[in-house]
This record gives sequence, C-alpha cells and structure tokens, in this order.
Amino acid sequence: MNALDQIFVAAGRWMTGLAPAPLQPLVAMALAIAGLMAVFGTCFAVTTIFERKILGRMQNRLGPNRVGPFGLLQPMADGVKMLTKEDIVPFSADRVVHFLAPLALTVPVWLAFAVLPFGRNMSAIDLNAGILFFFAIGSASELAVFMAGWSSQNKYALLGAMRAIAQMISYEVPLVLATIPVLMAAGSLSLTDIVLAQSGTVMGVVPRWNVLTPWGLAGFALFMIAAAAESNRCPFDLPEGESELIAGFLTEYSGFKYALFFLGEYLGLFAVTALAVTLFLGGWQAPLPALEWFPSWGWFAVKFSALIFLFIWVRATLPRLRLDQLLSFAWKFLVPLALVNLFVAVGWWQSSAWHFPAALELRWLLGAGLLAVPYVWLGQALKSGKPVQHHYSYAE
Amino acid sequence: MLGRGIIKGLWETGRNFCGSYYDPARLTTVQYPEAKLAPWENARTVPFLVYDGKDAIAGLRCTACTICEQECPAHCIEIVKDTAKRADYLGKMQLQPKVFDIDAMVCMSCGICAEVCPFDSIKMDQVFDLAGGSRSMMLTLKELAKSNEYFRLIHPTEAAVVDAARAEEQRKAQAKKAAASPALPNAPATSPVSAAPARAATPAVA
Amino acid sequence: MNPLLTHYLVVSALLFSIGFAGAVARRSAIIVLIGIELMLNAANLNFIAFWRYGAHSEALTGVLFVLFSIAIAAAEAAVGLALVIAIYRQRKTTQVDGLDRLKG
Amino acid sequence: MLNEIAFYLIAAVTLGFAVAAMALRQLIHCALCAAAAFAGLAMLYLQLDADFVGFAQLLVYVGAIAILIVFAVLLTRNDEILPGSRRSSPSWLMGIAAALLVLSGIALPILNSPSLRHAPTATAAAPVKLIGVELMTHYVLPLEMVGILLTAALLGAVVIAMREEPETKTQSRPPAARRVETSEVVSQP
Repeated sequence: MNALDQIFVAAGRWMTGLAPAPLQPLVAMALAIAGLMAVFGTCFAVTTIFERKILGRMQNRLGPNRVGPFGLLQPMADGVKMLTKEDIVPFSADRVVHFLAPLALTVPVWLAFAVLPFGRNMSAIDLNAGILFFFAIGSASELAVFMAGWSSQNKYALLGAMRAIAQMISYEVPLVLATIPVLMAAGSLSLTDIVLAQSGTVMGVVPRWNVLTPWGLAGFALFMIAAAAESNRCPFDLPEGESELIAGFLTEYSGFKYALFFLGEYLGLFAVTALAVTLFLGGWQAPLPALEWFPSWGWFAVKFSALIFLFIWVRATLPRLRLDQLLSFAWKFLVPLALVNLFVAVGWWQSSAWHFPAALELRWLLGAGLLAVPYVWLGQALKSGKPVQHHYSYAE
Repeated sequence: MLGRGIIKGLWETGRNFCGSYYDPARLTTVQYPEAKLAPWENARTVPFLVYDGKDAIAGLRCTACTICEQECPAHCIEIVKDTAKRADYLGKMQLQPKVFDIDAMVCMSCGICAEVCPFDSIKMDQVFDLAGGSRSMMLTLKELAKSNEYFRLIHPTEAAVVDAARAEEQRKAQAKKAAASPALPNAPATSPVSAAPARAATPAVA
Repeated sequence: MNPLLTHYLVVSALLFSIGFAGAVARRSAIIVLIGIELMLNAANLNFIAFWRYGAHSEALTGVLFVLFSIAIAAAEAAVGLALVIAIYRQRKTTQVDGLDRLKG
Repeated sequence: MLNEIAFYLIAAVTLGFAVAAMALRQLIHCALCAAAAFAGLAMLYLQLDADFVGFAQLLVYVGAIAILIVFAVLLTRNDEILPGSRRSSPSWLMGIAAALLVLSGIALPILNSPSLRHAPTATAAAPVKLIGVELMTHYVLPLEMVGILLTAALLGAVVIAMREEPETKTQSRPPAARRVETSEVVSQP
C-alpha cells in the first residue's frame, strides 16, 4: 500500500538523485512542473472529450464518436485544428496586449496548481499561506481577461470582459467567505494542514470531512456555485454568452491564442475543483481507514472527477443567467448566506463541548435550521425582488 | 423554494444520461454516412428526366418542348432540339432533346420545371449529397435520365397518378386507333401499371 | 550571496522617485494616482527590507505595518478613483491642470 | 548567487514597468504596466521572506487596485482623445528635476552609509499564525480602525461615484413603458 501510495514521490526522489548535487533543487522543481503539466494537460484533453460525450448523453445524443475508437482521439483532432489555424489579429487591435493576454491568463493558472496537495506528500510546494497564494494568483486572471477584451478593440469583446470582471470580483467574495470556516477549523492557511485536519472518523463510520457538517455542506455548496462563476462555467458563462456577445472577450482570438484561453479556462476550473476537494472533501484522504489500500492520489482523482462530472451535469441542465440576476444572486444571496454560514460554523465549534445525549443530533438540527431559514428567506426575497430598472450610465 | 427547479432539472438530465445507455431508442442521432433517414416523399433537390423502359435515351419522355427552359427562374436548363423525331408512348411523332443540361449549381430546387412539364418528363430528385470536387455541377442528359422505376421509388403517390393517367391515355389512343383501322395488329405493351410495375411501360416504338 | 540592504533601499528610492516624477509631471489624474501608489509601495518595500535585515525580525512590526499600509492604499485608490470619475462627470476632463476652479 | 541574479532581474523589471507606467501615452498601458510593477514588488517581498505580505500585495494591488484603475480609465476615456492634448503638464521638466533631487536626497545617503551594507540576519520568517496572533493582540485597535476605514471608503466611493438622482430620472424609461420583470434567479418553483 505504501509503495503504491508514494510511487510518484519515490520516483521523483529517485530521478532527482540522478542529477548532480548542486542541480538537485532545480531538477526537483522541473520534475514537479513537468509532472503537473503532463497530468493536467492530459486531464484537459480528456475532460474536453468526456464533457462533450456526457453533454451529448444528457441530451440523448451520442456525442463525438468519429475520431479514433469511440471518438477518444477527438482532442487530438481538435488540437491539430486549433494549432494549425491562422492566427488573426485585428487591424486596430493593440498587438502587444493582444498577444500577452492569453499568456497572462494561462501562466497564473498553472502557478495555482503548485500549492495543491494531490496526494500524501504530493504538493509541489507547501506554503504556509497556500490558500492566500491560490486566491492571489487567481485574481491575476481578471486583469488578463480585461487585457483580452480591451486590446481586441471590439465592443463585444470589451462588453464580455467587463461582464467577466464584474462577475469574477462579485463571486470572489462568496468564494473566499465560504473558505473561511474551513481555515478556522484547520487553524491554518496551508492546504496540507487543512487536509490533515480532516483525517480520522467520527464514531468510526463517518469521515471527518468538512462537507459532513452543516456549515461544511453549506460552504461546499456556496463554494461550488462561486467556483462555477469564477471559472465562467455554465450557468454563469455569460462573459462569453455567444447568443448576445458572440464570444465575449474571446471574439477576436483564433488559433493558438484561442486554444490558450480555452486551456486557461479549463485549468482554472481544475484548480478550483481541486481546491474544493482539498477544502471540503478531505483532500486525498480515504473515506474510511479500511479503504486506505487505495492510493491517496487515487482518492483525490476519484473525488476530483466526481466534482468535474457535477460541473458538466449542471452545465447540461441550467440555462444561462441574465447579468443582473447573476450579480444580485452573488450579492443578495450568496454573500449573506456565506456570512450566516460563518456564524453557524462558530456555533458548531462552540457547541462541541455539549455532552448530553443526542447532542450531535441537536447540533445538526440547530445548524441546519439556522442555515435553512435564511436560505428560504433570501430565496424568496430574490424571487420577489422589484423589477430591475435598467439605466445605462455610460452608453449615451 | 429556491432550487427546486434546479433539482428537477438535474434529475431530468441525469435520467437522460443513464437512460441513453440502456435504452438506445432514446438516442435521436442518425449517424449519417452509415445510416440515412429516408427523405420525405415530397422532398426535392434537383430535377431529373424520367424515361420508360430499359434504354435511357430511347425511352425518354422529354419532347424538347423547352417549356421548362423558359419557365426556369434561374435559367439553369439548356435544351437543344434534335432534328430527328421519334414516336412517343401514344405513337405520336415527337421531337427529342439532343442536349439537355441542368446547371445544378444554379438550380434552386423550386420545382417549377416539374410543375409545368406537360409530358410528366421532368421531375424533382431527392439526392442530396451533391458535394463535389469542382465548382461546376453541370448535369447532362446522361446523368439526368432516370428510370420510371426510380421515380416510383422516390415519389410513389405522384408516380401512381402519373402512371394511371398515362395508361388511360394510352388505352384511349389505342381504342381510337383500333376504331380507325381495326385491321392493323395491336401495338404492344398496354398492360396496366399496377399489375406489373417493372415491365409496365414498355416503349411504344419497341 | 544575498543582496545587501543597500540594494533594496536603492530600488525603493528609485521607485519613489519614478512615482514622484509621474505624479508631478503628468496631467492625467489617474496617472497621478498611480504615481502615488508607486510611492506608497516604495515605502512598503523599505519597511519589509528593514524588517528582514533588522535585528528584531521576530517582532513582525514591518510586516504588519505594510499590511495596514496595503489596506489603506486600497481605500485610497477606491476613493481617489471615485473622485476622478465624479470630477470627470462634472468637467468632462481628468487633466489635473484643467481643474483650477472651486466652483462646480 | 542565484538570489542576487533573481534580485537584479526582478528589480530591473519592476523599475522598468514603473517607468513605463509613468511615461506611456495610452492610459490603459500605464495601468497595465503599473499592475506589472506591483506584481514585481510582490516578488521582491517574497524574496525578502515576507510571503504573506507578497500574496496580500498581489491580491490587493493586481486583483483590486489595478482593476479599479482600469475601470476608471474606461469610464473617463473620452478624455484622452482631445486633439492636441499634451500628456505632461507644462512644467514637466521642473517635475523631473524635482524627482531627481528627491532621488539624490534619498539615494546618496543610502549609498554613503556603510551601516546599511550588511547581509540579512539569520532566517527571518513571518508565519501566518504569528501574524494572525499579532493582529488579534497588539494590533487589534489598528485592525478595527482599518476595518472602519475600509467600510467608510467603500461607502464614500459609492456615494461619490453614484450618479445624481435627477439625471437618472430623465434617462430612465417612463414607468408605463417598463416591462414587469421578475428578477428570478433560477427556474420555476
């Protein structure tokens, strides 16, 4: 069990050992980078094909099945198509910024993977402010989106970029607020510590994952909603809403640069999904001690794939929101609920000293009730809100 | 309550996802080159010329009257009349086309040519994978001429009407002929269409 | 070998002067604000450098000062840019030398 | 050695972007260069072992302030198209001279003081936990003040940038023409 669990760590150590001593730190870094890029690059390719197949199945279609067996080589065909297409830069575009925007989006996203623990002893760097690093890096993508939209000199691109920024900034708030109870529970900003804080079981059968507490469940839901919005996934994909904005900030991109944006978006989704696994689903931990024969990175992959499937499922189901719905959903629903969740989390720990019979059930009931009441109430308020009065301040 | 619609929607898509694996009837996709949907009976693409019997040129119904050429809004039909004449299914001597070209690139599938044809000769085809390697898609007489059996196959209702009408005319013509000169032997091929479709309309001049 | 404290301080001084030059020489109010931000950042760099190279790095004073400074810079930028936008709406300009009247 | 190369590289890039941010003609370019300079400073902080500050710098400056600047530029963008407008103020030479004077005033003493020429002390670290403890004990009052300040700044910014009421009245559609739209977020109940 241990050998299989640590196989990647051991392989990395062995390969590092082959290099001369002064170069070893560099080699270790390069290996970690290469490993991450290989795994998540493949993951990107695999996700694109499976997403299309699953979407097809959910709409009673077959999905792509032409290239290779069962269409599994479709990503390669897509890649060849993308990379051999002409790279068009609009005549009036700001060439330098237009060129830099895809890079500015993709590079930080790759960096974000550095702090995520994908298995036991398997994170590229273990920063003690890991999650802060993650969010700091993630905030750079807003600027990249703006660069793309502005440099294209296209009103659809600019509108798409503005929408994307408004959306990313709005949903970053519930994203971070949903994370805070987890950080408080673990008492650390290091993702490795957060995973370790979720080890063990309650009464031998229920894993001590954050998602299995009232505040964790609510936080997980909030986090996933905000994550979908952060990574421009359906139903929050209106920055590139093709029916109204052509392709938003991607309008003027083609060929390799478009492929980079596409890659960046999927990698962003992967990163934030991996973070959700780490924060709420116990990271690489097996659910029960009896299941620890399965390697930790395997557990991580299982949870990760399940969440990616959830995203695809939601994408197949829900229609796109309107912009004002999107923003009021963030500010009038998610943010207040995340704040309530914070209080529930504190109450949960404060009540952990209760020792009378059925204390756990009572705590659960209280926590769930405290969350359900604002949920219903805010939901009602959101639905019966006054009609939005549109006035377009800067479109005269 | 907020979210009930989401749950319902997720349930529906989830059911589709699982259902499409165990119930192939759910899948609506027809995988085109291997499997094709039968076209609707009234579907039409480019025109073609109907001939009777075995020989495409000899059995051609077209009499080179050029009505279709004149009526075609896109001017995609070009007919050159032949000088020689030949007898049609009623025994009348008719002209025949020497050249009959349809530029399928220009044709817009309106079907006016088929409407105006008094000889039920030009009809609308149903071939639709017409993509080719060149910009020219000039259909000549050789490609245009298709048998009556083919016509029956693609437009059974219309073909039955046309065949019945032609058999009736033929019958009348023969009756007239018989009345005029009873001594002469009968012209061959008068069997009704429905009885033996494959051998029904043997050319009158055979 | 690590860079000396002098290096960081010189970088900080250069950054401060660049920000100062921009704030003084450019006409656009937004550039002036960026210049002020750069000057603030130069000061922050000094704090961090002195904390790192100082004798009592366990005290964390420099780090915490910079954290507060960043928070204040954020507030300053928000209010400053809101002012720029409000002024633009009144005067249709953001050039600082065009804003020489007190009457609105 | 590696550290030193990294330092020179980062410092050069940061200063280059800072100069560009002050000197370029297009305001958006200036804003983007400023963002790059802020990111470079964050890297300098990281090199000084101040992880938390570096990430906070990235989060606040690149994630928030740069976006704010960019938005401000876009909202005031008719401004830069004025024909014949100069980007520098009339007395820009004086400004540059003053900046050089400031530079010499700061840099010369730094370069001339030998007491600053020392390598860093033993490894210093600012662990997150310690920062948190300090913020909650010694610095709890400043922390609260910053909280109040940020709230006030938020409200102030909204109030300042908010459009005056009469103007919105004249620009909105008349109530009769307005469709009744429910701002329903998700599907039917």
